[in-house]
Amino acid sequence: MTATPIIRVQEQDFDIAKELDLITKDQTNIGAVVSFTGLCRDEGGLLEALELEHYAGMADAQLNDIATQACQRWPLEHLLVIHRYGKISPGKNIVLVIATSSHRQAAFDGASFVMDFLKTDAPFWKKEHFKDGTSGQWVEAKDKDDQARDRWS
Amino acid sequence: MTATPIIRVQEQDFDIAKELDLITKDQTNIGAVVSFTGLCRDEGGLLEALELEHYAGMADAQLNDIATQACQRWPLEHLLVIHRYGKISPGKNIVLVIATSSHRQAAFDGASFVMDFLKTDAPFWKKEHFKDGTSGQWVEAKDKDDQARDRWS
Amino acid sequence: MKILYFAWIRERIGLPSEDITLAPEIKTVQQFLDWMKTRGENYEYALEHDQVVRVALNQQHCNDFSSPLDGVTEIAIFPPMTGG
Amino acid sequence: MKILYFAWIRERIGLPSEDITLAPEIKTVQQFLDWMKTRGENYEYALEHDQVVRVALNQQHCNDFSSPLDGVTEIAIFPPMTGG
Repeated sequence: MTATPIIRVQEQDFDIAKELDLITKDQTNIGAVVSFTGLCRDEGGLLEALELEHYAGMADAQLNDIATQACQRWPLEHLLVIHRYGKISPGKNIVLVIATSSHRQAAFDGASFVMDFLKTDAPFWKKEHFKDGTSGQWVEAKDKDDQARDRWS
Repeated sequence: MTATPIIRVQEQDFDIAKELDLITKDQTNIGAVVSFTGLCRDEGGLLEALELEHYAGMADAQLNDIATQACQRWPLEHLLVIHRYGKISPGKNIVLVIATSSHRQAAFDGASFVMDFLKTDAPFWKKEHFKDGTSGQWVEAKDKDDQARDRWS
Repeated sequence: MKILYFAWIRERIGLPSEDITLAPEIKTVQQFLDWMKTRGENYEYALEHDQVVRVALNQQHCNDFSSPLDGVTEIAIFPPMTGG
Repeated sequence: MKILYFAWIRERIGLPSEDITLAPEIKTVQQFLDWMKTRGENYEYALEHDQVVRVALNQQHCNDFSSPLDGVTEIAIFPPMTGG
């Protein structure tokens, strides 16, 4: 049986410890838990905040599609994806992926796959706000993110 | 500058949330955090506990060697490895690896590399104790663990 | 037809969304984009670089701009995504 | 020379460790293992399958059993590791 992914697109922060607990509590046959947390970087101390715009509805649907593919491809027991939107300060959480499996490689691959597809296929856009009061450019998509995604095909 | 890994070989349990906090607290330029937790499985409800024997001294040295290689190979900011020994019940923690980097793939690869080498090169041995009072065999090393390690060379 | 804009395409156009009744001769995504560019300088500016314009039809990515608009009730236009 | 045994090799030998003075003609890991097997049924039983015997010299893995024992003060014998 393939796992049913849990997807949350939300403005508020998440608590990794709580999410890990919810998934592993009272479970005695998991074996491997991989978590990925994406945090806002301060870009050498210059960044005031990232602003994450998203396409509500499509964001949930895309994350669910990506996560469902991962569940079909690897024998995962749980797959949780949380993606935030809104203004996010340096050091704060942006995205969380938790994958569990009996097999460590499945857990690593499942989480890594979700992150690679999420970067290129989930409708979120980042704009940089700097401490000097200027609003920077929208962050540009990177070719290497496309390459990271394409290695799975 | 390459990160200096932190290695702990200990009998007592660890708290993933606390370890994550220690690493990411007050850091505003990390980007990506990957954690791997290895848990004791109950083998279909039959297992009472795993007994982990280790070669004190060499275990720390080997984990440090493996982690140092990972730090040289990928641009990691932090690399923590905790491995427990002694009797461990189903659902309880055995091993924790946390890798952080600006680059998500480096964090994934660093943690995965440490786990693959740890499985085959770190002097720990598992014995199964069953609920019916019998002590099972020592867990046998798996060929696929050797293969998982060899993919990095 | 509900049209949504995101990120710098939204900023250049100056609107987050519009409700538009498309002319019946607009049958494909490409025809829709070509028509959009004629609607004013802001649209032309927003859509000037074809290679960075992404389109979703009914919240599904559309990678082939020759796709027909049959059954489409929501079109979104946005630059390459940068989530995660 | 300090000799350590782990896991089922320890159980078969019946000891976790020993202090032994090696005869001067034992110069390599292989010679050491061959001599160990002559020390009694428990040693012979513990070391009967060469392909699952692993050795560490001074807490470093030794993959070549023709390695000399010069400078070695601690030898460990154990089956393939199963940590993680």
